[in-house]
Amino acid sequence: MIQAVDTSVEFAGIPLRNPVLTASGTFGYGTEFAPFLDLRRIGGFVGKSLTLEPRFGNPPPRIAETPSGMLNAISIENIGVDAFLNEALPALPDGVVVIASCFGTDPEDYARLAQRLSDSPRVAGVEINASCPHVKSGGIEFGQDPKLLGELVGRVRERVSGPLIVKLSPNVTRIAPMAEACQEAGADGVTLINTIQSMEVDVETRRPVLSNVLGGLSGPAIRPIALRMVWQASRAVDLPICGVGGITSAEDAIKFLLCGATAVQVGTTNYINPMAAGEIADGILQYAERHGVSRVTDLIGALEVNSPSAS
Amino acid sequence: MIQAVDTSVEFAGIPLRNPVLTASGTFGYGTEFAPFLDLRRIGGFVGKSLTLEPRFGNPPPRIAETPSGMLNAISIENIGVDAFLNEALPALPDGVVVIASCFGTDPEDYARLAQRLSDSPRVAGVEINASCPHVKSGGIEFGQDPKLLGELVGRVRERVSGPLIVKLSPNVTRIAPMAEACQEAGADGVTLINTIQSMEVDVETRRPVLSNVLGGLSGPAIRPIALRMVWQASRAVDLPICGVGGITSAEDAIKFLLCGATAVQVGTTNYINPMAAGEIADGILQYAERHGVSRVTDLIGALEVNSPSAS
Amino acid sequence: MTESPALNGSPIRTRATVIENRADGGGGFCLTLAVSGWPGALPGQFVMLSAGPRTAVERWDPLLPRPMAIYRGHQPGSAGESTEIQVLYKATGAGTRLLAEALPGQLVRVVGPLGVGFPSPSSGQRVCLVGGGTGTASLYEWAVRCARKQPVSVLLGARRAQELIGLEDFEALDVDLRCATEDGSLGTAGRVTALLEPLLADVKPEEMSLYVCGPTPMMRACSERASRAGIRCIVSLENNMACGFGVCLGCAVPLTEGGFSLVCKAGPIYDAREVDWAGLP
Amino acid sequence: MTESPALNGSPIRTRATVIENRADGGGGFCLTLAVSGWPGALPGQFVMLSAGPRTAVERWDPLLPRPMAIYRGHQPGSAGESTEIQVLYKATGAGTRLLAEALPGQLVRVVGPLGVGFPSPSSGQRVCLVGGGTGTASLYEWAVRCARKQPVSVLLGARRAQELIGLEDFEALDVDLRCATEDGSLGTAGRVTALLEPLLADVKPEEMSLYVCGPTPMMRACSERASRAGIRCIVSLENNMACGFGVCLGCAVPLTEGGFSLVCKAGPIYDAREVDWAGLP
Ligand SMILES: Cc1cc2nc3c(=O)[nH]c(=O)nc-3n(C[C@H](O)[C@H](O)[C@H](O)COP(=O)(O)OP(=O)(O)OC[C@H]3O[C@@H](n4cnc5c(N)ncnc54)[C@H](O)[C@@H]3O)c2cc1C
Ligand SMILES: Cc1cc2nc3c(=O)[nH]c(=O)nc-3n(C[C@H](O)[C@H](O)[C@H](O)COP(=O)(O)OP(=O)(O)OC[C@H]3O[C@@H](n4cnc5c(N)ncnc54)[C@H](O)[C@@H]3O)c2cc1C
Ligand SMILES: Cc1cc2nc3c(=O)[nH]c(=O)nc-3n(C[C@H](O)[C@H](O)[C@H](O)COP(=O)(O)O)c2cc1C
Ligand SMILES: Cc1cc2nc3c(=O)[nH]c(=O)nc-3n(C[C@H](O)[C@H](O)[C@H](O)COP(=O)(O)O)c2cc1C
Ligand code: FES
Ligand code: FES
Repeated sequence: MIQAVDTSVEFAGIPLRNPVLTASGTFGYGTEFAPFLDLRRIGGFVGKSLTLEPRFGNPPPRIAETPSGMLNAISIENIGVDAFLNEALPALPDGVVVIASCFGTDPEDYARLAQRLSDSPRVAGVEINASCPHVKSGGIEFGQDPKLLGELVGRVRERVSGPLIVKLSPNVTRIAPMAEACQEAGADGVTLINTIQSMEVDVETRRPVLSNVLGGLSGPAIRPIALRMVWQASRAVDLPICGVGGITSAEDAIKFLLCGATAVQVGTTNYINPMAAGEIADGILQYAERHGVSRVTDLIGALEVNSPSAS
Repeated sequence: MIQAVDTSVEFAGIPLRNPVLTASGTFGYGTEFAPFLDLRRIGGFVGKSLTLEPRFGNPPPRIAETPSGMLNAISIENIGVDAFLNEALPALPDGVVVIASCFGTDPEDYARLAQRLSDSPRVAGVEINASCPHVKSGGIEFGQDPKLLGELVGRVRERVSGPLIVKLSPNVTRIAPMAEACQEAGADGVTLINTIQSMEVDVETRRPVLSNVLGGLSGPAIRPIALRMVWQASRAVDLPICGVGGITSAEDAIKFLLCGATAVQVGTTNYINPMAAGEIADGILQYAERHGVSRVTDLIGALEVNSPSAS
Repeated sequence: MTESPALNGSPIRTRATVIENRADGGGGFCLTLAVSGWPGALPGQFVMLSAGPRTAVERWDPLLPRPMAIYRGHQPGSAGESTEIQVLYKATGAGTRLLAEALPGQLVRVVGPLGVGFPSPSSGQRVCLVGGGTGTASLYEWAVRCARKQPVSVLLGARRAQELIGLEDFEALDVDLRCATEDGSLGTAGRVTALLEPLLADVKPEEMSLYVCGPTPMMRACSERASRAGIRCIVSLENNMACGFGVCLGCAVPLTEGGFSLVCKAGPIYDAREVDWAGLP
Repeated sequence: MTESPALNGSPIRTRATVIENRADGGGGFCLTLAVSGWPGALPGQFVMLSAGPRTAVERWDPLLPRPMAIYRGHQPGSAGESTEIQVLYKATGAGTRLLAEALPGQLVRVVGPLGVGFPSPSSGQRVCLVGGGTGTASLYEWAVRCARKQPVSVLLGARRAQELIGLEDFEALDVDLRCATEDGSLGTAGRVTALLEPLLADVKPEEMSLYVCGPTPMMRACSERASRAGIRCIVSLENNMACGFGVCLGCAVPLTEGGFSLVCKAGPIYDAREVDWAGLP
């Protein structure tokens, strides 16, 4: 007789039925996936990053394909916090865990936005996007300097009592000080990684492929980088970590758990297979059954490393 | 009548018959490619990074495959400067341009090594590897701090009168200050990028795939990141730049030239197709013919960008 | 963005079996797929197809699926049976060249139907469909539907005769068919837009609806010409897409009224006046 | 690292045409390739094969070629003609599962022959070849050569009868053939190392040479057993490789005398005593 596996985890104080979330900007406002996936099959989802006012993005082309990856320079196009609270959230079925993502150009923006979102009973937690690599001001500046990031998180923390998660940028020399700054400033969890600043060129037109010139790289290509950063962050802080970057399968997700992530987010893969997040959740269960793991939490940080001095 | 294309470029004071070099650590000491490629078809090659003494690397496994990429943690295994000067160099046919790569754990190591190499009439230039991401000490520390890097380059510059190139690490928040530090310290050129620190995990054994835990990511997966950094560096400094990272075809190489590189290096692709560098050199010529470009140097930095404010 | 009839059904995500993948000799291919659970589609809708057939293991290069108009296969399948749908494509870039290698029996990933259908012309109007290159694929089923009710002119353009995709199918319809090839190998020598001139010569705005699908410069040209004649012009846009169902925001088209619209969701069908053509690459 | 005869010829890099890719029913495949300009090879040498057949466009996932022993095809081709070479493999991971899909007429990339050949036994010695799993592929041609001159025992092991690759070919040779399967479905039930015991029972060191290729634990076990009997034991290692010709340094094996050796260049053939077995993963 196979013993039932307990797939639940708690991330940043948010109880999840399984560790599979979907990543901001890759899952719309949730309802877009209704034809493909029962949202209650996954741990929850993170909505597209919101700003206080609705916001348009960059002119086309906004996306490009690269080897095992894609570039995007959407630039936080979103419906704004009001439409999110009044229209997007009520359209979701009960029992779906929603994490709201915030973006701003100064700490006060972030704090006001996070407070409004956090006050909604339908929002399980707030994720601060301090790491968008292709918005001209905001985001990345906070995401590349531990001192600025700490101040930003501190400001938001003062106004938000519910779960507060900070999404980190991979475009840094060292990820550990960034995670530490979040921990010291009172965050409940960190999510990493956002996209990696990149570029693609069309040799026929001799122009950048993206109208914005620079974009963010996502997809399987970046997974080894994301995995490394999650491992480094998990050794630096006690905060729970949500691992993102190139996850396509249950095995990929498990790699992140083993490296210390409490939960994971599926991003670009949602575009290719809108049922992927559900399949990954199922696959983690099957892996646990196959390997006699009774609680998915037993996988977290369970990587065996011979030479713990390596870093 | 097709007018002959002038494919020659000058990189860091080194005249090259075409802009295609091969990257350190991916081309051995040159002779290994004799069965596959006439080394005089390409601009030249950069040898495996050398240390003052011969050096062994990490235990196996040292490599792993990832989506459109590979990880390595070889750790500067090399035959040492003496064997290089006395055995490897003399084994090469005349007319092959050789750039020697140096690695050390302190500036004095680098300086002594660079001087010995630079003194050899067979060495066209010296490339300082200040960016190996998986050697426990040395390399990357210099490569992640502009002040340390500037000091290192300055020390080497004092002892080396010939062409001095610095290879930069991509594992930094901003690449421009690194390139600027090299320029101020008197380097003749910069090469970028080295591999990106990464990790891969085996979910069956629940262990890191590499004995060293961390390794460096190379191959097509990283090309969009390399391209972005070359573009950023080329806007920051006047030094000639050599672009490396995921180049598999002439079109890829041309992307780097358009973004401001004077020359390129082919790395991981040499493993998959040992004739690749020659084919890429030929392909650049064909592109130039097809597009009526009479000098390959006309492609350097020729990217047309609408919004030069983007960065 | 145009007022469009409601979806026949909700999109599905499935693996479809290749029934046939026929080269037409001019670089074009007609791919027939068996799709189980196919909900049917409206003329103008599209599917996202994996870049090539499925292999023994997932390969992430190329990564993204490709949007392809549904050429045929607008009827929903009967329960338990699989429906055949067809797409026409030209082997040009990575995705379509890999797709051209798909063999009968292999699987491709399909998400669809996506987007909205063409809005109806007013009754009694002449319907003029203008197709350039692979854009022609979007128009065939719409030609079939319109021809049941009103007079239809179809203007097709390509570089050379062999590249006129789907030509025989249009020939079999009861429509006024005119072709233009740039090399003059079939029909009028020149661009398809030249065929438009005589039709627009002395038509009154309320007498005609124009539907255009093809390369952006051609759609822009048709749009301008129609605008001068005061004729309603409907276009089907082909922006780059990653998801096809409104979540990546990659397919945005700038609008004349400001802001953007998602081609995969509000489109791909637009009234040409809504589109800020200057903002399209 | 062993003293080995010189290469027949310099390695080449080419695209080879798939002639046949035959499944043996047990997960194993025999791939026959036509290679033009093939310089011939020594028993024990290998090729680097692309992970799957060539597609219309290069796909960089999976990225690296796979090392595969040359099963047959040790003669150089005559000028202008292409030579057939064969490899045996099991469809397990990404590369071999993609290779299993290769159809006749498709192309695979080949670099080879690479590495060194097996060193000769002393004349008059019994030659004992021990193959486990796909390791058997490295030994066949060596068995053929040795059997011409001296007594040969071949011990083959696999999990079950169907997984004993190349069995019929070995059966056709004039050798003392013994098999072991873990499930007992053919020959002795158990591991191939158990077959070694009776052969080593009262053999004198100078009377036998042992050649072993298979999973690392099996080679290690044979090596220990041979060492106790004082018998020379030659192994063919299967480290991960990126290039196959000595430039990536990825395939290093630690040596008992300290330092590393490149399996693709100094190997894959080693005297078992040279190898620091504790340092192998
Ligand atoms: C709604 C819609 C319907 C379409 N219907 C058809 C059809 O019926 N037949 C057909 O042949 N083509 C159609 N296209 C265009 C088709 O998606 C591209 O021709 C095809 O993607 C070319 O891709 P490739 O993989 O060969 O080229 P690649 O160069 O490999 O493409 C690289 C990337 O650019 C995108 N891309 C390249 N060209 C186009 C293009 N013209 N439009 C949109 N994206 C592009 C690809 O989707 C991919 O993401 C349609 C596009 C859209 C948006
Ligand atoms: C000299 C030599 C000769 C070989 N001869 C044969 C042969 O004749 N038949 C055969 O079936 N296999 C042989 N192998 C092993 C063969 O290369 C692997 O079985 C094969 O690479 C499995 O790869 P995969 O792509 O299916 O697995 P994947 O899991 O996709 O492989 C991932 C990576 O690991 C490497 N790898 C995985 N398993 C092995 C292994 N056992 N040994 C070395 N590298 C591995 C792959 O090359 C690849 O780089 C040989 C290996 C070497 C070094
Ligand atoms: C088109 C696109 C839009 C994105 N938008 C956002 C966003 O609004 N906010 C955010 O925090 N991350 C955003 N991301 C980043 C993803 O959430 C994720 O961190 C990243 O894509 C890496 O994961 P992946 O490789 O699984 O896609 C976006 C990614 C893509 C591809
Ligand atoms: C196996 C391996 C070994 C390498 N060794 C060195 C080295 O010794 N010195 C160095 O400067 N770079 C080394 N590199 C980095 C390459 O020179 C190059 O910068 C990097 O691989 C990116 O280029 P690519 O994507 O074309 O491979 C090595 C790369 C690989 C894959
Ligand atoms: S293609 Fe993704 S939103 Fe339209
Ligand atoms: S496989 Fe590259 S050195 Fe041996």
